Amino acid sequence: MHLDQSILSLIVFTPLVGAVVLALLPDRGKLQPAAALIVTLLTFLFTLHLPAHWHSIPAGTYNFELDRVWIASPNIHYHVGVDGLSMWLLVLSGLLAPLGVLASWNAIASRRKLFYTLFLLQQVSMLGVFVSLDLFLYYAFWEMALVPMTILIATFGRTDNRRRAALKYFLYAFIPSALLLVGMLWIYNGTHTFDVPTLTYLAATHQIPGSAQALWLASLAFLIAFAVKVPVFPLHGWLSEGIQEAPTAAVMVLAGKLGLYSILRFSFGIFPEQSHRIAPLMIALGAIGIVYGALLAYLQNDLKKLAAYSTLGHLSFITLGIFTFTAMGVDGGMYQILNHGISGGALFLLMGLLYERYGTYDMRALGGLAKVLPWIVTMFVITALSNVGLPMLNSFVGEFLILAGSMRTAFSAHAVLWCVIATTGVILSAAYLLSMIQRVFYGALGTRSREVQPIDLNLREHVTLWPLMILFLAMGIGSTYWMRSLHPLATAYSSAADVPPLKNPIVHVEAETYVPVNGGQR
Amino acid sequence: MNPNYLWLIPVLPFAGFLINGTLGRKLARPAVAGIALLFTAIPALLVAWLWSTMLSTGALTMSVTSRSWITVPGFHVNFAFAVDHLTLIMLAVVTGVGFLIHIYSAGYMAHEEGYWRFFAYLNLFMFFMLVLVLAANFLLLFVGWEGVGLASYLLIGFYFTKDSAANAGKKAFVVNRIGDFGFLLAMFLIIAHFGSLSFGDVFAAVNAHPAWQGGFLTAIALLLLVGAAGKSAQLPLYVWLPDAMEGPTPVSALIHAATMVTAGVYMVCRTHVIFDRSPLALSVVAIIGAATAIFAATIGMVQHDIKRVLAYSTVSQLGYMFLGCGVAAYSAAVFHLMTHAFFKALLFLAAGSVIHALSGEQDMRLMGGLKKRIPVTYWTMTAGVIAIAGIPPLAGFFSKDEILYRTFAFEANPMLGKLLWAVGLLTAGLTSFYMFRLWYKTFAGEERFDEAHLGQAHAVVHADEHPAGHDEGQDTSHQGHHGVHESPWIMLAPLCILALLSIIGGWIGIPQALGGSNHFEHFLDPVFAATTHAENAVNADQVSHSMELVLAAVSVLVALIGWFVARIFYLKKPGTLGARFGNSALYKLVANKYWVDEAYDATIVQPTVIGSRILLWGFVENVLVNGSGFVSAAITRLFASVTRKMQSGNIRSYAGWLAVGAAIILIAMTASALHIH
Amino acid sequence: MALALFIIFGVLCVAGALNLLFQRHPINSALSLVVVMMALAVIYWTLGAEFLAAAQVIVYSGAIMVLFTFVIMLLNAGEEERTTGSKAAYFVGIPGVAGIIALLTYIFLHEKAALGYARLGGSLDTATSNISEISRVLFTDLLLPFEVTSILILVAILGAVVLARREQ
Amino acid sequence: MVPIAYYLILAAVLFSIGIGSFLIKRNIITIFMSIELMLNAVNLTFVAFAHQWKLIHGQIFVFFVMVVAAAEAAVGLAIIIAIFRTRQTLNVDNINLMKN
Repeated sequence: MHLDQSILSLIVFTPLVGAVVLALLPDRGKLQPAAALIVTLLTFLFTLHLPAHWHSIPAGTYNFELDRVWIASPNIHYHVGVDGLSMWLLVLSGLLAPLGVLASWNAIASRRKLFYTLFLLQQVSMLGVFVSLDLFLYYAFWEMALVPMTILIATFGRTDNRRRAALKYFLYAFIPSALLLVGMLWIYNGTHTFDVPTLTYLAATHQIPGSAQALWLASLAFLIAFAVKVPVFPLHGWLSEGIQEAPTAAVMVLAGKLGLYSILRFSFGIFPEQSHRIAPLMIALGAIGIVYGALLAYLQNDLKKLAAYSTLGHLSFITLGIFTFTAMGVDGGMYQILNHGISGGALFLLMGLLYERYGTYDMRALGGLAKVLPWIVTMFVITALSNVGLPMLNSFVGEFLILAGSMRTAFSAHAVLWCVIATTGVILSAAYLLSMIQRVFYGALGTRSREVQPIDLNLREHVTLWPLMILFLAMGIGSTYWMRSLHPLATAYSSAADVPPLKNPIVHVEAETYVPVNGGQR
Repeated sequence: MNPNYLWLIPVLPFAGFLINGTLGRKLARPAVAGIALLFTAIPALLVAWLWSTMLSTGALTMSVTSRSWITVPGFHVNFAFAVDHLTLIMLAVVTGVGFLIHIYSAGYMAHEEGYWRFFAYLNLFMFFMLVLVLAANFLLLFVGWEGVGLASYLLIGFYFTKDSAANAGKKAFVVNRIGDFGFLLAMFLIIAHFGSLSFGDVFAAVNAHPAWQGGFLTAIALLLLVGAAGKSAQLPLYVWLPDAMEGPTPVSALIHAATMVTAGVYMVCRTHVIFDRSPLALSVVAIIGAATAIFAATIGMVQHDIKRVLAYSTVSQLGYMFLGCGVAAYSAAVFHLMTHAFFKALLFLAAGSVIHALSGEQDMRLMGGLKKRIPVTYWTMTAGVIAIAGIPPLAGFFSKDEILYRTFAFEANPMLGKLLWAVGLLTAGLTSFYMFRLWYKTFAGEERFDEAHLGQAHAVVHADEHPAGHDEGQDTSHQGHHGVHESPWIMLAPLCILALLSIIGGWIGIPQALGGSNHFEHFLDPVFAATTHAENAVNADQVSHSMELVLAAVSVLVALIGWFVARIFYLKKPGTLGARFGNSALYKLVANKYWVDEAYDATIVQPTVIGSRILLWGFVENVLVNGSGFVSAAITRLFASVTRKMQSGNIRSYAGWLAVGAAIILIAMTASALHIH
Repeated sequence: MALALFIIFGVLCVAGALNLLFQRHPINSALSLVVVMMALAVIYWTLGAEFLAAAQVIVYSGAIMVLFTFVIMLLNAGEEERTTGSKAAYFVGIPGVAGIIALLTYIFLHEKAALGYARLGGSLDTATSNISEISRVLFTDLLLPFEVTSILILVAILGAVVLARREQ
Repeated sequence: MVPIAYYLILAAVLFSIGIGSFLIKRNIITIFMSIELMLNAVNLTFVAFAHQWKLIHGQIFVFFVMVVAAAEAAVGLAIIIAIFRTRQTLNVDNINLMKN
């Protein structure tokens, strides 16, 4: 079999083999993290094959496809393949995994075997979700993602509240998943296929049997399951506690990617009209979520809680963007998924570093660290700026496109209002992130920061953080490199909707050359 | 000059930032300063080359476009720079003044901890500021716009161990973000209406449709104005600038006087095509400008901190520039922008020199009589004070007078024009008053400082500014730093150059009425042609040169009155004014800056915070969001309490249930099968 | 003739099974199970499954039941104690069982004609013998599963050893 | 000529007696035997249907069931021994590890 066909399976199952190997290796010294690092790096290496051998493809088709019958009846296939979005999500997950292992190097001091085995299993399921083109296969990975994460939170949580947080996470994710399963089976009952490209085609040509009411309910079943996983305001009840408890490596992949990807691939793909129908609500929830997340983040004294609400705010941006169904909004939203992965990931990594040193996330006990930890503060400020959406850094491109798209969307009667509300997010996010920087790093030394001998970044931590810092800048300046493979999907979703023509057709001038008015008449 | 060299102008300071930012900690101080200066000097030379190229070839524009920055289907933004005459002036101001201030900083900051950090930030600022002025589209302009805000944040918070500095930095960034909010919305509207962010595309589209008046263009213009007001510290967003004085003085000179804060003016001028179509927006610009000018001037009159006086003066002068923009006298506004850059940078640097001489003392009540002690600083500052007061033939007179004259002659709305002119004139008098007040209190009269204990009141600051151990072999003039001392020449040289510029800088814009030929305005004609030609044609007919002369005489008179009042109260009879008005309500109102900060805090910040704490956190988050979780958990538990009885743990009971289940399924299947038959 | 064989051995089966149910000593139950299995072997034979009939005797009666007997004797299992077990087993399970049996009987009798009849002796309408047919399929088409079962048995043996080993 | 249905009814009866025995018996070994009984009942249906459809695969399935049953018996009896060793009883009502 040619490598291009087997590469996706290789990517997904390398961590699985790794997990088995780790389970067999003894839990001695740094053997487990070292082995996990090798496995995750290998996986990352494999994911890099994808952009290197990428072929430009139209929407609805996939690269690196492999389709084998898995179970003949019911008609379930092992069908994997990636388009631009899932390719970059694979690369992103591939990148975050070794960083997560490095971040856990010392942070996880006991039961390493359990931790890294679960971590790799989590990785398998996440990668599996991104490559699956068969609903059933997808669902298997989707549900599988739940278990290792729940155990990770329940076992390696920070406080005594970890069981409760894990249970909450599990219930929040699991119950809507049951709805998803019902929806899936209903679809299968009508179409006798789980194949996503086929279903997308059927949906686009209105061939999915069922009454409008039934399709609407099925689309809701899908959307609710995904929206909880994102999470979309107000379904974020699990997020705060989950983020507080989960160890750094797990929290980096806890929210966002899976749910948003699923909305884009399945909700939009299989239920285009129903998604358009619910778009006004989702746009409103997105805009409200942005402001809500930012305001609550401002109130927090605990770094992790702050990060949790900040995450809610950032994910709401993406929700807003993709539900505008404009090329700008969807493109920006997809790009922002990647950006949030690295910006949010970096923020959690840095908070984890502080916790390793100071044993607290309480900002009231920290303070004045800038003087003693110059490298950490530099990284923290850069990361905060990336999260704030400073131009030239990654998040700006995504947020700008999302907001610009939200102004133009045809799917909300009050698009301008929601756009204005969402844009206040840029003020509020600056307010809470800079307050955080100030409280942790500036001013006089806090109670806790006085007690502990300051240790700046060591080599391992430098290695962990620098790739992200470089990506901030690279993704801020060279966004076209990433976005060109996202365009087909964005075009597909936006052209499906009726985008109004420009209100004022532009007079074409030679692009980007600034010609002064009446120039030359001196 | 090859247009591709334009890239070098901003990129070089960025390289300086990267080098100093990553390696600076390990480099010697001269090396750090050398790198920073080198990477500022080369762009300055490049700008000079650019000037000579464009003047010699007569080219009106030069532009360069790189690959795409953001592309989505149906919309794209490139990295593109464009230079026209407006940009040339801005470039000259930014690189020239910027370079001088870099030199000054090398001396001023010599003893500071974090020397490398300071220069890295300064270079970063240069990078963003140059991107801002070179940008050929709104988005790249916004990059510079946000970037200078960032640099400003970092530099204001340079002494981050001081809470006040950290707060000021945060305040500056957040208030700027409010402005950016408007700017962003303006860009979204532009995208929605024009589908492009390129200046060329947008302005051409506007010019091609003379029918577009007001309407969405007003909305765009007003939103842009929000952005400009944030950046240029206009009402109601001026509050961050006075606090920004927490930063080192060179920063105040460069960022908060000469360059960054004028970005709003530059932006309004750059987008004048849009503003021209909206008389309403223009009037708002003018009103805000005039209001800010007089508002800040009144506060400036009663401040005691030398840098704060200058800060309010900056806000006030920026108000003048907005006033100029608002009456469509863009070239006058840019003219004032340039002269203001010279004399305000000079004033700040001189103030820095004074502060340096007094080892960190900023309170004017503890100064006085410094004329003899620091003569170079005294003379250069004098030039600056006269320039800002608007007394000919120094630079400030010409530019300010031009704005006032054009306001008076404002064609579109003569009543408003006259009113704003009166306000502007009053402000001119106030400006003259508070600047001479500053001058007298600092340099004249008796010495009110305690030379033996200089700097002790600022021990905290000093711990940061002057780290223990002067064993680094600095130049000798710093050794006697406990007495009043003149600054080293590395600081005085920029002062002298700027003083010279403050004196002669206005001569390039002498209006025809005064026998000049107004080179400056003609130089900018290609940029503002559409507006100024029309206006000029009308003005030339309606307002004669004699009228212009009369107005100039009036404004000089007002400035002189301001001077004499200050002379009476601060030189001849010091203390009398304070004795009479010190306890009046009006004085308290002004001295407390009209309680604007407190009002904002009480009406916006606190309600938001308290509202979110009670309503969002207390109710929505913990009752609705988490509550729904509890409710569903309770329901689950209810069902569970029933079903758990079946989980007896007895294998045989499980088997029993299994059998029942199987039987039920079998029966159901059979029933349906038989039913079908 | 065939019907007679079926009735004799069918009754033997049911009787053995009921005996298993009613005997209270496990060894008696085990022996009655042997009876059931032997009878079943004959019934297999009547259905033309000669190989399975032999395997039934060898594997079940010969191996598995011997193992059971050994364990019973090893553990010295006595008579069943009378304990009150699960009520659910009696009050829910027994009616369930009765339901299943009644239902299945009804269905099978209902579909009697459709199910057809068994002919004694050669059954599969093939020239080859039953054993060679089984071996052909087993060693060609189903070779892999067949080999996998050997691994299964190996694992089972290892598992049994591990489980039954006395804790150190 | 015996109707296949009779074989199936015999299998159903045996299976039900197996279930009943599973439910009633308390000795864990007897319970295990009733499982074997049920397996045999299922085997009988396989063979009967194999005869009806004239397909050898039913018989082969039985063969595999036997293999599995043998393995199961080995492991199951080992488990019984292990349980007896720790609990000193064979009565399932006294073995309630599953109830906390």
